[in-house]
Amino acid sequence: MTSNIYDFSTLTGQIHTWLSGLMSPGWVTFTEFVLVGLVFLLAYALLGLFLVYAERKVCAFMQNRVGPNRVGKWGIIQTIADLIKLLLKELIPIRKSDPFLFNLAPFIVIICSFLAMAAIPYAKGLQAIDFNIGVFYVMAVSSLSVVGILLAGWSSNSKYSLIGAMRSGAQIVSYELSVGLSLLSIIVFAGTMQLSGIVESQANGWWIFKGHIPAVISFIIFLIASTAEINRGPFDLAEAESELTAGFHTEYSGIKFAFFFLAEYMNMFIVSAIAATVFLGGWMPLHIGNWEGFNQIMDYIPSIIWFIGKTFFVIWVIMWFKWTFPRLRIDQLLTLEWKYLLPISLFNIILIAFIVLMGWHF
Amino acid sequence: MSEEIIKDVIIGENEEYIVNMGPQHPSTHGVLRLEVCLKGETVKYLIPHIGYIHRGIEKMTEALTYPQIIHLTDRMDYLSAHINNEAVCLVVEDAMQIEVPERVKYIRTILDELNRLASHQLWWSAFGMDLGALTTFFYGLRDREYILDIFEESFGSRLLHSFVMPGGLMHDIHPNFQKRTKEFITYFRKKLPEYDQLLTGNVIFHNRSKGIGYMSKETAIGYGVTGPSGRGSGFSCDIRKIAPYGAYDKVQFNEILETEGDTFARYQVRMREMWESLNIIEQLIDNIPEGDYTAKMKPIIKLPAGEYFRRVETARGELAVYVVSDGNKSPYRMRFRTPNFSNLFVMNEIAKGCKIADLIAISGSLDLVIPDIDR
Amino acid sequence: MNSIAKYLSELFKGVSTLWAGMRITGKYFFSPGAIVTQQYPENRKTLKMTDRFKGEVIMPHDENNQHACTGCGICEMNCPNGSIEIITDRVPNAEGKMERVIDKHIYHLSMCTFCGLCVKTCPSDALAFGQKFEHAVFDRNKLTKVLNQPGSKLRKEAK
Amino acid sequence: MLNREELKKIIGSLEPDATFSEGTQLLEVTVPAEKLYALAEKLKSDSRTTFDYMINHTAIDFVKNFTVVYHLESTEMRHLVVLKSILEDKDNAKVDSLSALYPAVEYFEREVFDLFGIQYNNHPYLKRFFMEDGAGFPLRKDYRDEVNIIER
Amino acid sequence: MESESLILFFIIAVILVGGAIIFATLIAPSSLNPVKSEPYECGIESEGPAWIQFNVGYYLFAIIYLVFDVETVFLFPWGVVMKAIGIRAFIEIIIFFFILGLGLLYAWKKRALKWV
Repeated sequence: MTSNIYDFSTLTGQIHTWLSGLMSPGWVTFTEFVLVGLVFLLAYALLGLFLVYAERKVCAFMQNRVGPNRVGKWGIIQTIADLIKLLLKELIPIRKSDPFLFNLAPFIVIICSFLAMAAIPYAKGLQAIDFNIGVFYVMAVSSLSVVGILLAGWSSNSKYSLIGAMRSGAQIVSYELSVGLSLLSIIVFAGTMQLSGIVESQANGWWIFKGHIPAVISFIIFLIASTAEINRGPFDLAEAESELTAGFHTEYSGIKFAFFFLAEYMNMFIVSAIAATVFLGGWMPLHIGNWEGFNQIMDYIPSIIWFIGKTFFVIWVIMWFKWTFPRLRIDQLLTLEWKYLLPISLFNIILIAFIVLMGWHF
Repeated sequence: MSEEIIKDVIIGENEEYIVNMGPQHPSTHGVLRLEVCLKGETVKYLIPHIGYIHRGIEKMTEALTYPQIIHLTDRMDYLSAHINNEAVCLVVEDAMQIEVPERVKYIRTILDELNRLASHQLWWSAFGMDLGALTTFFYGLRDREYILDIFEESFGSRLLHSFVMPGGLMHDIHPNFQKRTKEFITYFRKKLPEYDQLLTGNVIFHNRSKGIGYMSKETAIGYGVTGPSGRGSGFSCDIRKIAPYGAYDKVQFNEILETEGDTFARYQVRMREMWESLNIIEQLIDNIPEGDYTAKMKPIIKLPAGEYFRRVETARGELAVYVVSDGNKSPYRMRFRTPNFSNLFVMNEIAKGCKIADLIAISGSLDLVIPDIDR
Repeated sequence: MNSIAKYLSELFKGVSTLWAGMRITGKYFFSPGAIVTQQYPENRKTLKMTDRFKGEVIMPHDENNQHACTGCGICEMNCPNGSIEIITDRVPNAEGKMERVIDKHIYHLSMCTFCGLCVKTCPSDALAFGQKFEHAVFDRNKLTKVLNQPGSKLRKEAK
Repeated sequence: MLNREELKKIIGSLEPDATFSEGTQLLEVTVPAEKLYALAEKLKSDSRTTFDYMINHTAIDFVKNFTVVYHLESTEMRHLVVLKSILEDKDNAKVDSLSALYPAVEYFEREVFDLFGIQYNNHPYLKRFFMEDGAGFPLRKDYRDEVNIIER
Repeated sequence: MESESLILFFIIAVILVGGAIIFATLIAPSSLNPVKSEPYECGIESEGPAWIQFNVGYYLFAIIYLVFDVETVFLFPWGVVMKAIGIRAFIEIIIFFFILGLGLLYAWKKRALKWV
């Protein structure tokens, strides 16, 4: 089995013992809370900034460009410069808007992505909250962000925003189904909803390999549906640039806009992390059958690297989608879901159930 | 629930939603304002409002000499600047009955086609972007750069090159012109299939463009929709065939016609025209005759009194120049019948009942250049 | 059954066309050699404009600080935008006759549309196009230029 | 494609009041303003002429009168005709709108109204196009604008 | 950590957003004018209210979604125990899906899935 050299639980355990030696149990819990909070806050902000940078570079390379290259080496701190600029921008209140909902909306989208971040197993022993219904929880929380988008569009008293928000609503409620069903297919394989449990069940092979073709199909469906759920191209109808200028966040300026932007990228990270965890083995290294030497070498790569590598691969694929395809129209978007993805995923689950029943998976 | 019942259930059936698209909108390619009445997401009707960059070119011409007018026409359809210039030249040459040298005709025709290619490339880029395929923009512009470099080498300017003069050209083409044009043809022949793979074949693109914005042949003729937009409806309106000018009567080429009349047909016409333009250039580029680059002209050009009318095919359709001269060195009245002016107003007719997203696709497929409408 | 077959074939056809598009962008992603962007301010040294490039109108002076402009005013007349103004002077020449020379050949770059009519129609080829294209300034008045250098004279053709 | 003489004959039979100009580049037909619509309708529907495509419509201010000009083409037979009508009363210039025959002409007429101030009867939406209300009619020869037009 | 610690994440998120907005209001310039606070409509003053009743097409999908999503929620516990129960669970799910599929087919045939 996998080696334990990079087990983060030993590290966290050591910190816990060290803290316990210093103060009373109540304070220990408090300090740990603060520490975890700080770590996540930092990770969240840095990841968001990095993802924006990565997106700009990826699309630049796909379009025969260089991308940002002025601020810092290879433009690496470009996004930080952008963040400072956004912080310094005026926050414009919109006439006749609903100020309470208008200001609430960025909170909701950020809270949703933050809550989802909590349940993802980043590495062996590195997971903030290990729910026994982890998959379910992440799905539920991440789909809540539509409320934020709807509020943003509705409250800004702009016609473009409202159209964008309504589109986003119709889109997310539809694609939520396919996301759920495609994740369900792996739950049937793994027999658990706990994210760490799903990762453990892939110790001897990732589900996308073990699960035969149905797993591949549900992986593709998950990719498509989750791309739609996070409002990214080709499903970015909510902010369809050429039609609605900026869709639901047309009226937001400065840092409030930045939060919608950040939330979009963090949602992309979250769905990619879920895809990596559920289909691609999470932090489990790549093992091939009985190649002992190969498996040994793979084990020496730290689990967090595995996780990040897989996640970024999925992120890259999602970016690849965005920079290749034209945008769908709202009715085609719904047709795709209800007439293609949903029936296929229903059929796929029966297939998987049959495979599991016959014990054909490894 | 049958379809009728669902219709009854529709709340807000009478709710009309007036949305202004433009003048500051990413998809109108300039300062065009479309007042769109929506029901849900369906367009009920739309009213185009123009005039945001009306510069009164027709009035200005009344105070300028003919060579000076030529460089004004650049600013109408700036994407087919050379063809616009040529239109005025042809009128002047017609009126003064000047026979321009063969070499000039050949070069003008090559430049026409290069300009058409550059224009279609930019249209392809922008059309892809209208539909949300953002990468097309960069590929199209990347390839357009080749043509612009050729232009820059010969004329010294990239977009608005007042290269033609009544009776000929400003100066001879650059010695590298033929070589670089041939290089471009081989290069672009390789890139065009990529365009097809990226956008033309794409299933999302098909769904977004097929059957959208249907324009019948009668509508096209009635509204005077010419150029690739009209030919997408089967309206045979290619001036290069009807009234050949330049060296068009010396080359073999087909008038591209599609009969479907939808956005995809208009798209296909332009894509096929790019191939056809490459063919035309290829036929001419090696056969440019030697000779003078301009005919003998008097220093001051005065048209004999009378009325002159000449049509050329720009990248967007039929540009007609109508000159009323009273024998002076500037025209008494000059009228430009620009293609986009007619092409725009068919939009209300063909966009009724489609979605907002389709409206963008339709306006993209008509390939509007706003300064050409406003003049 | 037929409709199911159609459904499936449509599905596969759709996916394959999507894949064709992704191949193109993927190919360019992995070929950084295809990058066409010019690094403009950095490549100023190597950036070479073509010799016909219409950057601005200049009046070439030779090593003796002489130009060819006779001050005939044809360029001023031909300019569609009125961006050329010529101020002439009358000075006696060697033989004692009054002769027209330019005092100032004023060129408003801000109004110029680079149509090339002045250069084309100049009977003595006194004007030319320069290659400089970085004209941005903060003060519009700086765009009004005097083309003849101070102290310059009309070049006398060798007879 | 009919040649000039044939067209002349047909148009002469359709509209006896029509006069033809000599020595012009294209065939020019001048009709009184009130007969314009009837002639255009006949030209469009007559199977010998089938002028179904309106290329261009504009007006010219010949100081003493306005002349409205229509360039018509037949997409089947590819012959061209120039239809003209002279409006003597410059202050109250009126002509019938052809927009019922050619949808495109509606917008050309709006432009002419905008720039010349010629009124069109039965026009569906005669509003100014480029200019604001009260800006005058710039393409008239007597139009003066001290600010924007520099006399040369 | 316990699941109660979710409240921690909630608080962090609120602090992040709230703190940044407060910080931005402190340092960002403010030069409001009535035109600036107009809702965006491409530079034209907007006509009529933006808050209107919206097309039923959206609600119809919401209803269908509700039906299916509730069913999907039932499927998750089944997925967990599927391996353990075996053939009985499989047959049950086929019956379940048959009904679900019928529902979808019904909506499909009745064109409820058609965007109006």
